[in-house]
Amino acid sequence: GPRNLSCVSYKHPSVRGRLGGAGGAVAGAVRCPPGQCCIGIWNRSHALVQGCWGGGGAACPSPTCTPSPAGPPGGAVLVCLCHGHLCNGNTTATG
Amino acid sequence: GPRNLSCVSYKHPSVRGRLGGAGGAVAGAVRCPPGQCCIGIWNRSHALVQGCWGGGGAACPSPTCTPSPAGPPGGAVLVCLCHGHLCNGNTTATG
Amino acid sequence: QERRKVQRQHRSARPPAHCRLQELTIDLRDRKFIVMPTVYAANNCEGPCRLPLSTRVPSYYSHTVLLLGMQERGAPLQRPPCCVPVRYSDQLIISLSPEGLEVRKFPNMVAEECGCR
Amino acid sequence: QERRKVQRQHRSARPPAHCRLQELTIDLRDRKFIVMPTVYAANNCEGPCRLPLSTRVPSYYSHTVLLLGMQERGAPLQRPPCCVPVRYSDQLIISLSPEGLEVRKFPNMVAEECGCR
Repeated sequence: GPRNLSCVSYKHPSVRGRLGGAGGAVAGAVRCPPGQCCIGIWNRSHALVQGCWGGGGAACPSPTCTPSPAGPPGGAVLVCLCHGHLCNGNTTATG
Repeated sequence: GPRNLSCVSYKHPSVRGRLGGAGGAVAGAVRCPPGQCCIGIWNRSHALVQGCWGGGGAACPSPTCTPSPAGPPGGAVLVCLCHGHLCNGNTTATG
Repeated sequence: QERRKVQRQHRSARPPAHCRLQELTIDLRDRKFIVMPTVYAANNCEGPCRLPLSTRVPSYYSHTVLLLGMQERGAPLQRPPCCVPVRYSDQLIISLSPEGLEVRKFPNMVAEECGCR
Repeated sequence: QERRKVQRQHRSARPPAHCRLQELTIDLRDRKFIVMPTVYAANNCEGPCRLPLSTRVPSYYSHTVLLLGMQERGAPLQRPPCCVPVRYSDQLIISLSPEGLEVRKFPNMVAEECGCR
């Protein structure tokens, strides 16, 4: 897996809890522990959480962020995992 | 089992370690935690250890000390368990 | 309500409905260097681990719940969850060696609480 | 020397010679409220517990050694010693409820070390 990747770090005020290494509710970047991926989660209109994800068998084969639906049906949540520098900041699938 | 029995407490200088609640290498008496018995261990010529013993299923049906051989064959060690007041101080089987 | 004390049932009685502490005596008389105890109450954990654990077995972990979930959905597990001791207590052992008599406390000799792992 | 890392053998390969950590992936896609992870490396402890443990399984207790001794001498045990996780690690779970998205660390989700209990 990628080593010490940098990812966009963000948390929407509506989200409870936090990703490991992610900062507060301000946009920024974070350097991940070895082996982790970048993750981005969006709803229809805006980003919910961005940061580092994984370790222990998590895989992110794509260098770029291609969000796909996840979670409960009708929840309208899109998730991407990727391993490019700050790759979880840009996505063509959401506004 | 008996509750808060008092037993003779003694440890010969040759003995390593200690029984729970037993004092140092001086003769005396000790009050045992609930459910424990008195124990006495002797070799041919003298007492080795006296104090409280047991809990967790240990049984001492006899009120008096009747030592019987224990441990390795040829070790010449005699042990008694009993539930009478200071019962592990007196035995007719050893000098 | 589950009783958490040792179940004093006979070995021939039917096994417990859920994972729990059962009485078991271990005989140490074949270990000739041991003076005392000759037998001791080591106890053991016995009984099945089945969902839901929350109402049956006080000590359980998420890992176990997920394994049991896999099993319920028909996925075969190489090692299904097992009822094991999760807390032990010590036992004093009096032994005789050529160096003399020794009284020593051995850790993890007596099962005190059970869980599914 | 025993390797203490996860054994990355295929599930169809022969079982391990002694109790040890094996790779196991748990699928969480049927738990609809979970956004991430969809699958995670939970791992499992697999393999037999046999004497001598000292040269085979790093984590073992006196209680287990005495149970195995009983078994070797032909005394039947209601619950023979079992290979189980003795150390776990956490897993982050991202879930979606009517209250919104939540990132939460769940303890004891990943088996990290095995022992005979």
